[in-house]
Amino acid sequence: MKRRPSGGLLDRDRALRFSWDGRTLSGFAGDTLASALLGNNVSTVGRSVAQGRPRGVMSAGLEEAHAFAQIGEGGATEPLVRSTGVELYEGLVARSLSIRGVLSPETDSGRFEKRYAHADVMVVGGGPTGIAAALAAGLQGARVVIADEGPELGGALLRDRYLIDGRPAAEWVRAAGLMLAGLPEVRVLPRTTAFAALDQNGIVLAERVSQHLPIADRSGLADRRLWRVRAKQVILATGALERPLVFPDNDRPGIMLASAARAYLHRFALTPERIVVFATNDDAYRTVFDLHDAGVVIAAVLDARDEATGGLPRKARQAGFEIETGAVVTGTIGDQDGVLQAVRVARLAGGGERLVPCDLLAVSGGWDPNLNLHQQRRGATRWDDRLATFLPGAAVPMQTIVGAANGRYGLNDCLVGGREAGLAAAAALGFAGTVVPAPSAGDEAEGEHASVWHITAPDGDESRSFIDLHRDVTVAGVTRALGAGVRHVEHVKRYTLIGTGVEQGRSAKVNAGRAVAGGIGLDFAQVGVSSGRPPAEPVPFALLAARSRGALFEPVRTTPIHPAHVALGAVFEDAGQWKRARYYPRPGEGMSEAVVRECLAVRNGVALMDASTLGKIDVQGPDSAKFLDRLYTNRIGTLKPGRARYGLMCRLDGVVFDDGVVMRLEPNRFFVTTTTGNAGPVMEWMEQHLQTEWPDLRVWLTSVTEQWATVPLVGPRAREVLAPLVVGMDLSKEAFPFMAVKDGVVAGLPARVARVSFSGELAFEVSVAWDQGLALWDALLDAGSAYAITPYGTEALDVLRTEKGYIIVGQDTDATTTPADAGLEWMIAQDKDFLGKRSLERPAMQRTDRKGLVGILPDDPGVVVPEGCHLVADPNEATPMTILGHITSSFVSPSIRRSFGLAMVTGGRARVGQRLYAPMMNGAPAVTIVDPVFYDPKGARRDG
Amino acid sequence: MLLIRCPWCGEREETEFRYGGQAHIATPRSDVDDASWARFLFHRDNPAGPFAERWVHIHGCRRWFHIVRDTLTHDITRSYLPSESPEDAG
Amino acid sequence: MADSEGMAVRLQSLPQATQVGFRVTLASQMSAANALGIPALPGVNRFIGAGGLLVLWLGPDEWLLIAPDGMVEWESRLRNAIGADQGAVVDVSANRVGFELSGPAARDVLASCCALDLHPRAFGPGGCGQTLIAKAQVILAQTDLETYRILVRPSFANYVAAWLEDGVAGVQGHAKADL
Amino acid sequence: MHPNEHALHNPEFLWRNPDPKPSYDVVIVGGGLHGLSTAYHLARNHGIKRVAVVERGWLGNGNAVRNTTIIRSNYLRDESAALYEHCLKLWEVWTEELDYEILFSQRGVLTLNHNLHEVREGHRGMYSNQLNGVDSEWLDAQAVKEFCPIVNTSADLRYPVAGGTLQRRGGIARHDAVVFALARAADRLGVDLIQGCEVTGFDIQRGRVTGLVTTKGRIGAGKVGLVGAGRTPLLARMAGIEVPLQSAPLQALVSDIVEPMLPCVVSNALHVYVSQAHKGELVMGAGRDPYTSYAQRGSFHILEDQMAAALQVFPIFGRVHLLRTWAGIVDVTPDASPIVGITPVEELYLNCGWGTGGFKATPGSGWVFAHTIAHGAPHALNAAFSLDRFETGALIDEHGASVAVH
Repeated sequence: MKRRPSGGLLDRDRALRFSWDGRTLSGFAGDTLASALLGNNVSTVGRSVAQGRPRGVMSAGLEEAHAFAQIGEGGATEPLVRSTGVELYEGLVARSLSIRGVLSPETDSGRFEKRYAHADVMVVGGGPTGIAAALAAGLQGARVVIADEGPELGGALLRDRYLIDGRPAAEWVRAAGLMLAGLPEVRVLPRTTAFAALDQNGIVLAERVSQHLPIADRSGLADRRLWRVRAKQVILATGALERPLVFPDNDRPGIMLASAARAYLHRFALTPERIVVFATNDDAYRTVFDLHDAGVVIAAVLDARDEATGGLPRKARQAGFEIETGAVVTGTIGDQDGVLQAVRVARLAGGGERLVPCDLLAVSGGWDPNLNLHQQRRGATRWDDRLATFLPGAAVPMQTIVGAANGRYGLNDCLVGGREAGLAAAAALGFAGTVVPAPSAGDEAEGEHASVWHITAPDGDESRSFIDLHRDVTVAGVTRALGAGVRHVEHVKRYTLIGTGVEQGRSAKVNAGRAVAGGIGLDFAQVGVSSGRPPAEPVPFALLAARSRGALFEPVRTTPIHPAHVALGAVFEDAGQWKRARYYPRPGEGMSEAVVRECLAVRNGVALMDASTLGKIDVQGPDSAKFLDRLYTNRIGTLKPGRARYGLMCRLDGVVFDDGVVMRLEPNRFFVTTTTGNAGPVMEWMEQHLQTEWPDLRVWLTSVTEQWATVPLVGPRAREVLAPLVVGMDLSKEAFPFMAVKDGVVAGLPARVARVSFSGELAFEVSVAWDQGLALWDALLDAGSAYAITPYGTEALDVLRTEKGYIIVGQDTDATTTPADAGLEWMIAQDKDFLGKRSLERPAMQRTDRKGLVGILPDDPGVVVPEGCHLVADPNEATPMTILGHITSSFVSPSIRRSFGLAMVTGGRARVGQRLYAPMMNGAPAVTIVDPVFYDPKGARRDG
Repeated sequence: MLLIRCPWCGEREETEFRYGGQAHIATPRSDVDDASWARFLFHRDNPAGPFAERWVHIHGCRRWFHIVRDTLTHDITRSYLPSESPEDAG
Repeated sequence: MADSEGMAVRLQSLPQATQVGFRVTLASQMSAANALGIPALPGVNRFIGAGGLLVLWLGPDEWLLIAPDGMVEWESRLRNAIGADQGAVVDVSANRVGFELSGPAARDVLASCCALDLHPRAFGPGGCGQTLIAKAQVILAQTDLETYRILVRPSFANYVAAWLEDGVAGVQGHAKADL
Repeated sequence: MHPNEHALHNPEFLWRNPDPKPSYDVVIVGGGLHGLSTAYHLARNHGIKRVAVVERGWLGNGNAVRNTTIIRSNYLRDESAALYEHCLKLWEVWTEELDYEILFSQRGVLTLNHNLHEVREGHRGMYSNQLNGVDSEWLDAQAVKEFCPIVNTSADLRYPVAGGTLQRRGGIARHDAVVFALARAADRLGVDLIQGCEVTGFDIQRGRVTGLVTTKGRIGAGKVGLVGAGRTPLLARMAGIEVPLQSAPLQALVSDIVEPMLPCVVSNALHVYVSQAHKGELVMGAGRDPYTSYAQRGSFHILEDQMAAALQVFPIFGRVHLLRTWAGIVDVTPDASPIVGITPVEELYLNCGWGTGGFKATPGSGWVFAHTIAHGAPHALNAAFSLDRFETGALIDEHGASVAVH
């Protein structure tokens, strides 16, 4: 095509250079990549997927099936972008592409943003219908969002010559745009595509924020922005898409949709020299008028209908155009590059062909309402014979479909329909009363659309008659599928790959359905088309992730003592979202040395750790004890104020859910702890039962996990370290026995001190206000310096508790473990009910061959058998072997100076004394099953 | 992506809530037989159509409540308190 | 902490405050209000500021009192007013930290990470609610036309601040580009 | 391979489209992959000639078209490992047996672990697999990088890759080709594939099923196998059987076509489940929505979270386009393991509850179910997967191994 010296919606003062397959070309501001290529006489923009045939630009918009390019450079390289939607910018780098995109491993600095918005009325589509709707609703005072994929509002009015209220439509668009801009509650979003329709009128938009700007001007700006709109009412003014026709060699560069030819003329000032227009409906006649007026030779006007009696054909005849009704294109001729040179024309009724030379063939197979968003909500469609397309059935609740999207193609219908929809949507929300202008246009009487979609190949070879232009699927391909026995369009799709391209077969769907219907002699209305699913337009992964990258991806939760851990050189582990100190290596130490040192400090001296991540719940109310008795497997109600008890909880199915310490502060007030990972779930579990099962109980819960920072001070010297820091608190074992809890002052800080121990050693667990945690830590470290106080991490804790045979829920237990399996049958109260108790009575829970917790001692005391290893009786058995259990915790114990661990094995403690094997790829170390308490079995050390 | 009306806080995005399964399941006495207990633990209506279910506004007021949601369309027709029955809720 | 003075929006940390959470039955709500010196406890999605105190609705039987730092006596005052059988009172002063986001673009910043409808027709000064900023639960209260208070658990504070700062950067980037 | 090449492999003939006969020895309700596989194995392994599959929609309109096509057998529980390993062994011979290019490609399935707990569980699964005869090996972060260079193994990640377990025999197959292959094979063995035929009721005489009421009339049946995936509870209820299933949306998505670069990678902690199809598109599974639904769409935030997580592991995917998303209805049991076996109604059999993991089970599911129907009793491989386990409490809980159970 050639660029005309003037005209179009181009800024001729801004010439832009861009690169295409390494060649430097130029266009104007206002061009798309597609129009710029056409303006540079690049007619072949890629090769087809399967057959490698040359392909050109066939549309000016969403219908595009050929012109996909890879654009951008470095980390911003984006594969498979539709050239008809890419606005040209200075320095654009683009490459042709037919099959696969190539990704860049470089870092992408593009900023993809997300924004939430709320609207009374969301208008999708900024053509005449959408503008009229947004204006009507906006003038009533409703909060309106209107989005359109183009760089400016106008839609079809930008490509067609219409009059509104007797004036050029562009004037109305401009005036309406100004009015919309003046309404404070209206948000106009150009360059914005609505790509997903969610439940309850959630509409998701993709806005191209800076992609049209030269790279240098994008600094600080988002590349794209994801809008999550919640709308009370949705108006779908999404227009209609023009459909190609199927005939031999219908895929050449130079064959274009009829409306696209007008768009290239009016928006981009591009014209061919000789055009053939091949119509099946009245709208295509606009192409005849407009291109003729632009000086293009109208080589032929073919109309597949037997007669063309609508307003536009009549006008065309009056203007002297020769219209050949009942005439069709039966083939095309290309030059050595495959680019269109001439078309073969014949009468449908039969007779000879003639050749008509031309450099553009404009085709219109009719129009399909763009109903993707409607279909995403599973809105129904119905076949309409008169328009030969699918129209929407009933709209989904709180939505309206208007204008061309509803099969009302006339401009006046669009303006009236849009305005009425806008008023109705506003009125439904209580906005009414303002007088809203009622624009009008004179619609031509429209003739029926032809049902013709396919011109049979004169030579019977249907392998060049393309239905899906992107996927290279032909009539022959569909025929072959039907011959194989497939009937359903979804099977045809899968057999042929129709509709699976980047454009999701948008322009191919209806013709594919008709091919199937024709092939098996069914009514097309019953065959249907495959449904629309999100996204309506492809969107980059990065847009959906938006800002949830890097530091914003997930919270990093730390305790108030975290800076101290960092200063001590701690190695951290992730515990859910928390960072916990795993161990504190000193110079030259690896993990094992550090852990040994930390363990020995606990056993022989004094040590401290940060236990602030434990979940904490304040339980108050007269029924608190009754409530906790129903939750925990063991008895809580008998606990005396000032005392604490280890507690265990089951799920309803009897599986161990969580454990922790329950402290009774006052007769009607408890303080319970949970594991770090279950802080939220336990709180929810408690609230759920209070609210839904036992609303009669007077109990109130407050999550205080981050009200309290907790530091256990542990080891035989702990009492000595703590003593100088407390005021009026007798720390002796008589006055402050094991499992007692007292409120008081530690290091000048209001504190709660509990004598609970997860290591078997003397321990004072000190809790202070969260923001005072670091002060407490420093004070304890300071006070303990004379005793070589040692910070220890979760790894040492794991060794210490394993030495005592204490389980960690989720490590030594899994989703099948009952309290008895975990060796905690003593915690099951027989004289009360609790959540999960009934499940424990089921036959499978009572079997004696269930897995139970045991200790293991490897034969070789220097070998730590890895956690997760499975145990068998016969290491030489062929696979699949008879698995008896697995090792859940496994370490070297500095206290008993050998490797040891815990395991879950069938039969549990009945196997004590047995020798089992842990087969791995490189051997099968033997272990002996023992009682799971390895250290201080009598509990003699807990009082120091 | 549901928009759910919390009976207290009003309409909020689904991400603020947690699903709690079918509503109005009575906990049986603990002396029922294994079959009845299994039904309570594991069997839930799974209708294609209106379904009374529990949600909790976990990131809001933390209250449990019920809604009636059509599992075919995701349309939500009622939102009501646990103390109410699906019939008497407006 | 981004302190973007002079720009369309400003984010700052709030000083420490006494915070007391209380749950109270219908029977004792008037006593609680009396103790606080307000005519009634604030209703759904609202808060009341009076005499240096803020009282925020958190749920149908749950409120949060925010008082100047050090006024720990509010815990026992409220407990006495409510009565042990009619509710619970818990000192949660350390359980949340506060931010203030202010300026003409404050609502835009929140729209980048919070799905709540903050339009004056839907929210506005005196409004409060518990909601999400990105994946973190917060209490959000609008104190005047362009000012929001955000209360968050301390372990989520950095994360929430990062999201808000990122929202500020977005707003400022676009504002600069418009110049 | 060329992106369109496989379309050219499709054979000239797939299946007949017969009208239903008045009666069959066995009628399989549900023409998804498991139904087709069952019918195929009934005819092939057990010589039952008069078999029909009735399908309310079109063949394969179930898990077949809504999954990530990942095939692996590295399940934690012994019962599961045995069943899925049986499946994998069948996959390994199916291309030949079915005489159809189903593009089964053993490119490996890598399961990433991101913290100590996951590493422990990863090891547990690996050792269990090895003893069960399922290939599994441990890759540390460096080896992960070598196996799949586009994985981000930087320590700066919020949840850095600590390592992973690799099942080299795992891989993918082309889902549509499997539907065509099975349907053709069943058709060749005389199975009647009856599409557009919805079951509206059962004839049950004295506790024994004798036929079906369908939209194409009554069909007599000596035995009936229910393989209705997410619709099973509705079907079973017509026969008076309560099945503990919840039907929930499982979302998946496909990207545009990019150069090949990927084996199959799973990250449970991040809910990433990705493979690359033969054409070149990335196929990803997202998390399951928690609520009951038949709407065939899930919640958008699941996709957003999925993408954010995917870009943690694969930053190179940032500008790949999301082309199409969908949500299948998955039937999930309380223990995330299937139910395959007898029911309280005589000669009525049940195969359901594959949840998010059904595609990979296609061969073995049909194999054991056909055995169960033919013998009136389960095979040793599916004996544990009984309906009555929910009453006894003998669950086969796979949650322990896999958070996002696919």
